[in-house]
Amino acid sequence: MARITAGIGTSHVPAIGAAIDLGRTADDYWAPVFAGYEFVKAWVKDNTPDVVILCYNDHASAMMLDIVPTFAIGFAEEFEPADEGWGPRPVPTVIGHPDLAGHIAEQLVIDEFDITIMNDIAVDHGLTVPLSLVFGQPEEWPCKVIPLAVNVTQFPTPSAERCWKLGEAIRDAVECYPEDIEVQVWGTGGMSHQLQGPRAGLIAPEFDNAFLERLAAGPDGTSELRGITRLDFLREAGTEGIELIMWLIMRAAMGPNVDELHRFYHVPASNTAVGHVVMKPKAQFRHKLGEVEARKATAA
Amino acid sequence: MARITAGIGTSHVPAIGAAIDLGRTADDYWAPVFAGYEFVKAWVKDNTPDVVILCYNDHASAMMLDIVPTFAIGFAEEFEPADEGWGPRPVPTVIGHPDLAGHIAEQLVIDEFDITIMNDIAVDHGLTVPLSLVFGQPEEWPCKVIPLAVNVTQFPTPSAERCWKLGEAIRDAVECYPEDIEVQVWGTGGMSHQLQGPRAGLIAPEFDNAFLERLAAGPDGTSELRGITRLDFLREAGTEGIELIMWLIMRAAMGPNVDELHRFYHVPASNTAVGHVVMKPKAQFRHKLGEVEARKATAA
Amino acid sequence: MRHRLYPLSDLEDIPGTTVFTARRSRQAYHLHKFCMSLMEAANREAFKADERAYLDRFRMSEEQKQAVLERDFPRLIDLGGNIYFLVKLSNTDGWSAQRAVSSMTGMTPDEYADMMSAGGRSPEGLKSIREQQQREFGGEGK
Amino acid sequence: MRHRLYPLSDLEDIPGTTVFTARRSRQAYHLHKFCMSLMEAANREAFKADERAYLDRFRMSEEQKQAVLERDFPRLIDLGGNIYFLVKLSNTDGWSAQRAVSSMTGMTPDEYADMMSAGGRSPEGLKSIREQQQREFGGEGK
Ligand SMILES: [Fe+3]
Ligand SMILES: [Fe+3]
Repeated sequence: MARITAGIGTSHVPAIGAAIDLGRTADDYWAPVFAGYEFVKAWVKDNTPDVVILCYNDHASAMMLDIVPTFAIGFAEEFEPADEGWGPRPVPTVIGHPDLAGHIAEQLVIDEFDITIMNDIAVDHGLTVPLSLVFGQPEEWPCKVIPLAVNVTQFPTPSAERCWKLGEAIRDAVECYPEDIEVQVWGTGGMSHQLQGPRAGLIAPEFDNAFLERLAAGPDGTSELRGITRLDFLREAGTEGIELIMWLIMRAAMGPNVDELHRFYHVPASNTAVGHVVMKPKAQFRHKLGEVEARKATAA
Repeated sequence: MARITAGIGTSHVPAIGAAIDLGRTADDYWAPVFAGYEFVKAWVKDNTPDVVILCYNDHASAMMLDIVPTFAIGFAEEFEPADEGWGPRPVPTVIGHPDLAGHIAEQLVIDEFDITIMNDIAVDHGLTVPLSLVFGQPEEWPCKVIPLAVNVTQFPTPSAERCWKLGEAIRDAVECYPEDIEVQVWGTGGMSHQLQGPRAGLIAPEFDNAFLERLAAGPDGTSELRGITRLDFLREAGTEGIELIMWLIMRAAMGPNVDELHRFYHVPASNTAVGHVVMKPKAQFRHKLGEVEARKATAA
Repeated sequence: MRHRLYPLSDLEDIPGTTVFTARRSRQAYHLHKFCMSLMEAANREAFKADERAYLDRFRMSEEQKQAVLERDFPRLIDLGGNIYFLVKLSNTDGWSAQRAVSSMTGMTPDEYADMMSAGGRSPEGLKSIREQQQREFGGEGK
Repeated sequence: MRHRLYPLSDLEDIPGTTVFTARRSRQAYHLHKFCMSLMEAANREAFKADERAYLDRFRMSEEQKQAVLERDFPRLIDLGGNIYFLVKLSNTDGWSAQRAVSSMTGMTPDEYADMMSAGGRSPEGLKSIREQQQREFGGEGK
């Protein structure tokens, strides 16, 4: 059976991608950002999964105009990097895993998520910058990637609680996939930032660090995160800080408790506070049946 | 406040559209089909709503290839008839109601439906044939239409129960729209038919008539409909008979009890059994608060 | 994970019926891209002018192309196709949906039309492959 | 209908902040269609060659066109625009995202860059228009 072996959370600032692509990672401005990713780059060498389920948001590159899905899963064999107005990033084509993606989509619909399947999407910096941060600049990405795009822009976006439940359902779906493969779930975007209006440039280190702290905690900490409203995110962490809901999908997919292997926080990269975590599901005797029953009861 | 004033269920067989467009409604083959719609054509003259929320499925005309949404709501100002391979049907452009559509989309996401918004879709026979059956051949359609497209084709399709809950949520959403307008909800597709393989031509009058009977009943009857699985629909009513789940959205939007004004059943039209109902929410003292609380409890 | 109401493999248990799953949809993606291209009059003309050359614009399998050229709908369903896409092809040919559908049944269009006018095909005995087999083997499995 | 955790109108209570609602998205649909067209190199060339003529291909309002010509990002946000679309324009101009964003703050690009390097803009006092007004009027509202 497939297993979820780790979770990664990271910002996906486009300027970070540009710094990598233009060879500026050692610049004074950028060196402290990239220092925070040395751990994961070394760690992932021994922990390369077969597939990454990469939760990100499309930034009006492939969706948001004619089609605005709440949750969309990428079901193609390959995904080309998007041209966001300066030409596509010089990174490898992203190779999908249609079989697992189809399985997950099926399980999610059975679990009453109204998923949209995308058979043809270009993937923008929200997806490719995290890959670059973790895997560097290889000829080919070392694993398959299933894009899972979340609407964080057009209101109303899905709630923190809905994203949490989606993460739980993804875990259940992966764990009943018959092949013996290792799967990581990544949550990207954030941390606090606002890219519009007179309040642009907002950075909220207190909010961000409390978020990271609770993310690493057990159910007490995470239940507080699930209660953050859309309005809270906007007020406290900026209009684009709400991207952090994607970290909750990742976190929920880890199960109730985690071991945090790495945490990093830095201000700024361009307009944004940068956050990054690596975590593993805590080894535990999972009272699996009881847990599933409990969740079933709330699913009506 | 807006009000849901009536519901219409009807098959949307493409050959019925062709019979109308080619002036063949009086042919021996077609006359008995159109006789079943005389009631609604007269009734609607005094009961034209401001807006129809028209639940249908796209037949690989605007969706299903690159994008497969479970539930998609049309958010454009206008929707052109699709060219399904023989040129577009000669019917008026469908005029949307973006304001109400946006309101409904917002309410549905808050109610944990993962809706996809479509800003640009061509509408196929699934949507235009019901309009022709009810309104005839006017220069312009006499009301606005919000397309609500449901995936009934690529497995897994949403369950009957999920469609029921969607209908309830649509009712709640309409009832808190601040403008004083009349809204009808239509559910289209079905009844029993199968368009593929050696079993094609399947017609199940027993299943169909039991469905119609329970649809007109109160919660006892409708709860049986909510329990029909995807597998049941396919086995009993054919691969395309599952389109009947869209009637459940309409029915749920009526509230617990209805007055059935008209019922019609006929075999065949082309490959399909034709069904048609007109119903109104039953006048009642709605224990509104209690009802909302009860539903909230199950929504976790 | 919610309780499953039936094993997913039961979807394969319906006689003469192919369920259009995510996997089949992937298998037929380029075939279906061809079908949807026929929603434009100019493409229909190009297809009619030289079917083979038009098909070669798409990344379909050779088998899928052959089945299109032969209008072999049962084969197209086998190769992942779904009827809602495939009728774009039969519509382009000016076929009625009834004729396209009848071509999968082993009946002539007239025989099929007569069956439909007489009330269609009854589902009795056509609901389950397992049940059919049990009947065939004299119900020993009881 | 589920319990509402706050009145939707509270979304308008955040200082200097415009929430991108379904209604705004509709208002800016054709503006955004223009923005997304800049994701192709050939369109960027055509736009640069004759901005006005290129804009006239789109069903945008005259105000939206003027604001594009003037690169007036605050106005574009007012007219329904969302930054994720609008950066397609600033990217076409070769602007960094930081420069595009800073243009909405009333600061020069350098002032804004310095603020960010010093830790960014604190949210304190910028969370609620109502609170700001209460403070301004001496907290009599207590
Ligand atoms: Fe982002
Ligand atoms: Fe249909």
